[in-house]
Amino acid sequence: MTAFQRLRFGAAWGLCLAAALITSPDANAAPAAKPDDRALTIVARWELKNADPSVNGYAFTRMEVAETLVDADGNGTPKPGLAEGWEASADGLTWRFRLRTGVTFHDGTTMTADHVVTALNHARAKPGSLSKAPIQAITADKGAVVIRLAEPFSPLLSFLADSASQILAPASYDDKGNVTHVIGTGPYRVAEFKPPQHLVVTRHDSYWGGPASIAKATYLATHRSETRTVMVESGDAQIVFNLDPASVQRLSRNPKLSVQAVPIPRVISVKINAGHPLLSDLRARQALSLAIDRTGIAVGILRQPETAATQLFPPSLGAWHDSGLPPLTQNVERAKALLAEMGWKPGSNGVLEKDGKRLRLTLRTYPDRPELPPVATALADQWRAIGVDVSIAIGHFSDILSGHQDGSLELGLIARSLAVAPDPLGTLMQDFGPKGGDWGAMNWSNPALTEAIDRILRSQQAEESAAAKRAVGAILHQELPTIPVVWYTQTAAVSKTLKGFEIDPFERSYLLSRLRWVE
Amino acid sequence: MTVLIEADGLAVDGLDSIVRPTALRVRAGVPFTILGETGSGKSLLAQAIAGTLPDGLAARGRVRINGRDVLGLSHADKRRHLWGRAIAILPQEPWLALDPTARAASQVWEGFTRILNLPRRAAGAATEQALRSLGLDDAARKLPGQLSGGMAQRVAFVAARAGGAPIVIADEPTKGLDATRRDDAVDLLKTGMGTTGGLLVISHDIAVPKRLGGEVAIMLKGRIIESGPVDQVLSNPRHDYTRRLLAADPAAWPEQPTAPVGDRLIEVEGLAKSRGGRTLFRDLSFTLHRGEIIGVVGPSGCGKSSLGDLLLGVIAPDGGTIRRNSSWPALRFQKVWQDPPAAFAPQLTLRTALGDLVRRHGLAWDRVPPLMDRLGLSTALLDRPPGGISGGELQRFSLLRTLLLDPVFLFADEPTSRLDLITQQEIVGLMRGVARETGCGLLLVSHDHALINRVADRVIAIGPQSDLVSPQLPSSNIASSAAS
Amino acid sequence: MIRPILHRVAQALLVALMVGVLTFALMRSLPGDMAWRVAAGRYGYDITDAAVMEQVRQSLALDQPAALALLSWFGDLLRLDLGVSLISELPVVDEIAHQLGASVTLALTALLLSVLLGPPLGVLAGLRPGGGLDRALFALSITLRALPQFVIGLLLIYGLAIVFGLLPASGHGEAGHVVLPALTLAIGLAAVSCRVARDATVAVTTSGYYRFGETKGLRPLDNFLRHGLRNIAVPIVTYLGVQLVYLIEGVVVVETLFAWPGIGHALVHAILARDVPMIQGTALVMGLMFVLLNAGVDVMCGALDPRRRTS
Amino acid sequence: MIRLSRGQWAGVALLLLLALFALGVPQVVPGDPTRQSLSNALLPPGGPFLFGTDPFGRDMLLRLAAAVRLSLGIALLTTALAGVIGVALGVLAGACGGWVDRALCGVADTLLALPGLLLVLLLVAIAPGRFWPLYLGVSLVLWVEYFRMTRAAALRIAASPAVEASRLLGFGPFYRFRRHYWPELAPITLTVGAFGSATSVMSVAALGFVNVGVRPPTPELGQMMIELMPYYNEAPLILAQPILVVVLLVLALNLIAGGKTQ
Repeated sequence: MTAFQRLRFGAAWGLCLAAALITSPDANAAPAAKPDDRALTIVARWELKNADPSVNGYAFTRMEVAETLVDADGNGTPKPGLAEGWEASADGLTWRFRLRTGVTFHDGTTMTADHVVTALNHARAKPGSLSKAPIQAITADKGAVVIRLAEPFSPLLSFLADSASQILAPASYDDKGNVTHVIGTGPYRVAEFKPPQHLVVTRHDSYWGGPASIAKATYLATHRSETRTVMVESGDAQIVFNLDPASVQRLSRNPKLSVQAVPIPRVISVKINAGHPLLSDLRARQALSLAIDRTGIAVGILRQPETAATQLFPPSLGAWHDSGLPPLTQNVERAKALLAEMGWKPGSNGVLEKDGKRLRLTLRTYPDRPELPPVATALADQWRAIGVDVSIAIGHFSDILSGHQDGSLELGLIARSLAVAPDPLGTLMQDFGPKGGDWGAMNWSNPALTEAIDRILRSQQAEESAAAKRAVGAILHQELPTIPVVWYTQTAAVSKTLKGFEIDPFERSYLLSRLRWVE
Repeated sequence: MTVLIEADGLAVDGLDSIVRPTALRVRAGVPFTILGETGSGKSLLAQAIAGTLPDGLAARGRVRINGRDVLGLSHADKRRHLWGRAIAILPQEPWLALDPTARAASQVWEGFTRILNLPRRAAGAATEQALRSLGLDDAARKLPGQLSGGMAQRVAFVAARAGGAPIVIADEPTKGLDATRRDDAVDLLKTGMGTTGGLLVISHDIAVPKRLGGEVAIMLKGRIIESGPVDQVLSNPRHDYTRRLLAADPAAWPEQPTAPVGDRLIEVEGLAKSRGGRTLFRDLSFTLHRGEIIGVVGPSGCGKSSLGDLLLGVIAPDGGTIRRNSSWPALRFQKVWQDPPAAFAPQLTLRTALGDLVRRHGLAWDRVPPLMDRLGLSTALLDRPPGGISGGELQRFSLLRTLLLDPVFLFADEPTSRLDLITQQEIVGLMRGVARETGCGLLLVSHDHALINRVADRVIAIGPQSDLVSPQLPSSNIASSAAS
Repeated sequence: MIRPILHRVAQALLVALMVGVLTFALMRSLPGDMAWRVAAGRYGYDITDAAVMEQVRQSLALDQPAALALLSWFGDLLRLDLGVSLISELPVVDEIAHQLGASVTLALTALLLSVLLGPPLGVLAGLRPGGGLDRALFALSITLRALPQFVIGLLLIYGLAIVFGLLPASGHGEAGHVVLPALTLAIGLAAVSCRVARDATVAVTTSGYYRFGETKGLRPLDNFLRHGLRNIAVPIVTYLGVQLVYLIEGVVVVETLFAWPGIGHALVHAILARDVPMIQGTALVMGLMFVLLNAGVDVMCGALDPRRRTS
Repeated sequence: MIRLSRGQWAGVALLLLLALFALGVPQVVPGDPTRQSLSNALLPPGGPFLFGTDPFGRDMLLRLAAAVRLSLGIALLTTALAGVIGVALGVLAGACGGWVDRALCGVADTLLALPGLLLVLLLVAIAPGRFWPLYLGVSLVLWVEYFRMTRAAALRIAASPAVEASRLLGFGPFYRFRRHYWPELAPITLTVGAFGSATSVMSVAALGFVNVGVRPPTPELGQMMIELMPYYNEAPLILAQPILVVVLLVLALNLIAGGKTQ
C-alpha cells in the first residue's frame, strides 16, 4: 500500500465511524407507513419449537391462526367455535357436533367434516388432553362430526377446546401425520415461522367472522423478563406478557403504557411427598402451611395483595371456588405447637430435632416462571422461623417430575395450571387421582376425592356436579396434599397506541382480532 | 577546507552536567572520530550535534552545521529538517534500525521520494543503483530479518544517505562486528564521505580511527582531553589516559612467554560438531594441559562457543572423543561468560549469590575476601545486585566464583568483548595470572586475533568454509584464511 | 503458509473431537433422566408428565450404548449430518444454519465496531504517552473491563434505548437491532484493544527503526504511515485472535440478554433442555467459527506482516 | 522481590479494603445475610440498615460482605489451584523441553481450541448449584494462561547463562527454581493471578446471570444484580451496590495486574 492509499484508508475509516454513529438511529426511525399497515409486536416468554400442535399449538391459537371445534368464554364455559353447536346422547356416550359453514382454511380449502375428523385423530395420537379422553371413535356424518365415548366424560367439550386439538387443513400434515405447515382457519395466517423466536402473522381476509383490524403481527419469544420489559418501554413492542412483579409497578407509572392484570387458573403451590417420613403426618403439612405468610409473599414478591391463596381454587374458577372454606392463614404459634405435638424439639440454630435427627428438607423449584425462585426463598425463610431447615434447589422443572417418579422429591414449588383445557377437571383427575400425579399429590390418595371426581365426570346435572366440586375443594383444603401459596395473575403491559386489549384468563388467545390502532 | 560541523562550548545538561563545554570542528574530506569508553559522554556529544538527544537532556553552547547555527533554531521542526538533508545519522545497531516489516529497497526508496521528492520511477532507479553500488542487489527484495549483519549495515547506510546529506554522523558503527566486518564498515564510511562530505564517527575501538585516519578526539568523563590528527595523537599521546588506552590495545600488549607444559587435562580426538545441518568443524584433535592457554578464534557463528561447551560436557559431540582427566570432578571445570549480567541471577545481591555457593559446597567465607582483594574488588560491591555494578567488576565476580571452586579448567567465552579496552586488559591479565599460578587450563575464545595472539600459548582457528583449520598451530601462525 | 493452514486444520479436527467426546461424556453424566429433559423441552411444563416422558423415551432410542451413539455421531459428522434436534425434531443443520447467520452478523458487526472504536483511540493515546488522552483512556478502559458484559448491555439498553429512545433495545430482523448487542460486545473488546494499540504505538514510536525513520529525514506523517501504521497494526490484529475467545463467549451472554436468535442462545437452551445433538452441533459450530475466525486473523496477519509470508 | 508500581499499590489497597469490608462487617454487624423480613423490603440506604435492604428485606450490608467473601474465596481458590498447576507444569515444560514440553503444550493447545465459557457451562451443568464444577471449570481455563506465560519465561530463563552457570557451579534444580526461576516468575504469576482472579469473579457473576451459578439464597454478586435489576427505577441505590462492588473488585485486580492487557 502506498502512503496515499493508506491516507485514503484512514479517511475511509473515519467516515465509516461517523456514518455508523449518524445512520444507526435512522434504523429505528418510526415507520412512515400508513397507520393501517403498522405491524404489531407481541412479546412473551415462551419459545417456539415446531409446528406440532401438541408441542406449540398454543402459540398458533393465541396468535389466532388456528381454531378449535369448541371455544370457551372468560369463565371457561364452552361456547361454539368451529362447531356451531352440539348435542349429547342421553347416556352421554355419543356427541354430535354441527360444523359452521363457509369456513375456509388459509390455503383456500373449504373446511369439511372429514378434515375435522382427520385433524382430531392426529391430535389424539399425540400427547395432550384429547389423548386422555376415553374416545372410541371420531367419524364424519352428514357434515357433522360424531365422537363416541367408552364412558361418560363431561370434560370432553373442554378437551376439544384445548389448543392441541386445533383443526388444521389436510395440507398441514405430512405422510406420517406430523404438521409441517400450520394452515388454520383463524383470522390470521402464518407469514413467517422461525423457531425459536419468531412467528409473523398477517390478516386472513376471508375469515368467516370477518377480517380483523390489524394487518400484521409478530410474536417474539424473549426468555428474560428484563429484556421483555425493556422492549415495551422502548416502544419496540406493543404488548408484553409475563411481567416480573417488580416491573409491574414501574410500568404502571409509564404514561405511554397501561398494565393489565387478570387472575388466571394457575396456582403456585408446594407439592409434598406425603410418603416422606417427616411429611406423612398431616400435622407436619398443616404446620408448613400455617407458617406461610401468603399475604407477605403476595405483597412483597408478586406485589398483588389479592393473589394470596386462601384455598386451592382461585375465584376465577367460578363453580370450583368455595367462599365458605376457612381461608388459609399464617399462624406461627399454632405451627410450632403442631410440630411440638409431634415430638420435635428445638436444637442448635433453632432447627427442630427428634431422635437426633434434624428437621431438614429440600425444596425443588425451577426458574422458568421467574416468580418461583423468590417465592421459594421466602418460603424457606418462613419455614426456618418454625424450626424447619429447608434448602432450595433451583433446577429444571423435570427434576420435580422425575423426583416424583423415583420418590426422591421432598418438597417442590410449582406453578400449576388448573386448566390446560378450560375445565380444571382434567387437571384434577391427573393430579389427585388414586395414584397421585406428577404435578399433584405424591404418595397421597383419598377414596372420597376419587369418588367425588367420578361423580362429576358422569354427572349430567349442574347441582349434583356443584356439590361434588365443593367436596373436592374441601378434601384438598383439609388434607393438604399440596399447599397452595399464591394464585396467579397474568400481567401484560400494552402500549396506549392500541385499544381493545384484553387478557384471556385461560391464555387461549391474545384476542388480536379485537385490537385496533388508536387513530 | 570547508568546516562542516563546528561546535563551541557545546555541553549537555541532565541531572548533572554530563558533557562539559566542548569544541570540535569537522572538515570536509577529513574523517573525525571521537574515541572514548562507555559513559564518557561521546554518544551524547554526537546526539547534541545531531539534535537527537533523548527527552530530559538539553544541549547548550553553539553548533553550526554548514555554517548555520542549529542549536538556536527557534523550532524543533527546522532542526528536524536537517536530518537526511544536511546530516545523515547512522544508527548504532542497523538491524534494529530497519523496519522489520518493510523490504530493504522500500526503506531506501522512501528517502528518494519523500526527501529528494524524486518521481516514483526515478526513485526506483536510484534505489536500485544505490543498492547495486554496494553489492546489495540480492538484498533489495529481502526483509531486514533475512539480511546478515554486514548487509543490514550497508542497507542502513544507503537508507540514511538516500536523502543526499553530505555529512554522516555514525555512532558506534562497528559495535558487535568482528574484525573483518569492522574494517569493511569503516571503509564503507570512508568511501562514502568522498572528498567533500563530512564524517563524524563515535567509537570505543582504537582500530576505527586507525583505519579511518583523519582526526581523532579522545573523550573522558564528559570532556575531550586530547584531539588532533590520528597519526599524531595515537603515536604521540600527551594525556596519560590516552597512553593507557593505547597500551590497552591488544596489539600493543607485550609478548608473554609460553608456559611450561603440565599434566594432560583434556584430550580431544577427531572431534566433529554440526549445528542446524551445517558442519562447524570436524576431525579436530588437540590436547590441553594444566596451566596452558589455548586461544580459539574465528568469525561469529563459527562454533567457537560450541567447542568450549563440548569440552565442558554441556553439549555432546557428533563424532570423535573428548577425554577429561578423571582425577578432577566435573565441578572443577568451569566457565566465564561473554555477557556478565546475563550470567548472574538478577535479583540476588552478590553476597547472597556467593554465600549460596559457599554454603552449597561447604566452603569457608574466609576465602572470599582475599580473592576479592586479589581481583581488585571492594567489599562494598557485595551488597549490590549484579545490575548495580559495572561490567568489568561483574566479570571479576564471575571469575571469583569459579576460583572458589579451585578450577582446573576454565572456558572463557569472549569474556571481554562487552568491556572497554582498559578493563579488557585487566581482566585478561587476571585470567592469565590465574592460569599460570594455579595450573588451570584456559580455553580463551575471542574474535580479536590480536588479543589471542598475545595471550595464548597455542591457537585454534575455526573458519566457515574450511571445516577445520590448523589445529595446534603456534600462536604466531594464525591462519588468516579464517576470515569470512 | 502451509504450516499455519495445517495447524488450523488440525485445530478444527481437535475441536470436533473435543466437542464430540466432551459434550457426549458430560451430557451422559448429567443428573436426571434425559428423557425427562427432552420431554420437558418439547412439551413444556403444563403437558409433560410421566406418560409423555415414556412416549419420548421410546421415540428416542436412548437405550443405545454411549460408545455406539458417539461413534454414530462421528460417522454422521463425516457425512455432514448433525442429526435431529431432540426438542424440535428438526434437523440440527437447518436450525444452526438459521442461527449461525444471526450470530455471525452479530460477531462481525461487533468486531468491526470494536476495531473502529478501540485501536484509533489507542493509537492517538500512544502517540503521546502520559498525556491527558492516554490517562483518560486508561481509566476508561480499566473501568470498562471491570464491568461484566451483561451490565454493559443493560446500561446501554437503559441509556440508549429507554432514556433517549435512540435504538431498538431488543429484537431481530431490522438493521438497527444489531447495534446495541454488537455495541455491548464491541465496548468490551475495544476496552482491551485500545490498550493493545496504545502499547503497540508506544513500542513502535520508541523503537530504533521509528527513530531511524525520523533521522532519515521523513516527515512525521510519512514516518507514521510508512513505518508506524503497519507495525502497530500487526500486534493489534494478532491480538484479535486472542479476543475471539471473548467474542465467542460474549455471544452466549449477549444473545441471551438481547434475545438475539443466535447460536450462543441456542446453546444455552440446548444445555438446559439436554438436547444432545443440538449441544454438539452448536458447540461444534462455535468451535469451528472460532478456528475459522482465527484463520482469518492469520490471513490478515500474513497480509500485514511480510515476515509471516517469508519465514 | 516484586516491585509494585503506584497503580498496583492502589489495586492492593483497594483489594485489602474490600477484604477488610468482607471480613470485618460480620464482626461488627451481627445478623444473617439470608434473613428475610418482607415488611422491610427495599429500604433505602442510611436508615436502620446502613446499606438498605433488598426486595426480601435482607440486609444489603451483610449480603454484600458475604458476596465479596464468596467471590474472593472462589477467585482465590481457583487462581491458587490453577497457579500451582500452571506454574509447576510451565517450569517443567520450559526447563525440560523435549517431549515433556511437546506433550504439555499439546494439552494446553487442546484446551485452548474451545472457548473457556463453554467448558465451564458444561461442567456446571453436571452439578447445578454446586461449587466444585465452578472451581474445576474456572481452574481448568485459568491454568493454561499460567502455563503459557510461565513456560515462555522458563524457556528463556533455562537458556540463560545464569542458569547454565548455576548448574556448572553445582546447584540443584530446587535451588535454580528458587533463585533463578521464581524471582522472574513471581511478577508474571502476580499478573496472571490478578487477571485470573478478575476472570473468575466475572465468570461466576456471568454464570449467576444465566441462572447456573451459585444457588440462592447464598449471596452472590451476579445473582444479586439480576435479582435487583427490575428495581432499577425504584431502588437504584440498592441495585448500584453489587455492580459497584464487582467493578471495584475487578478494578482492584486489574490494577494489580498492572493495567496490562494480556
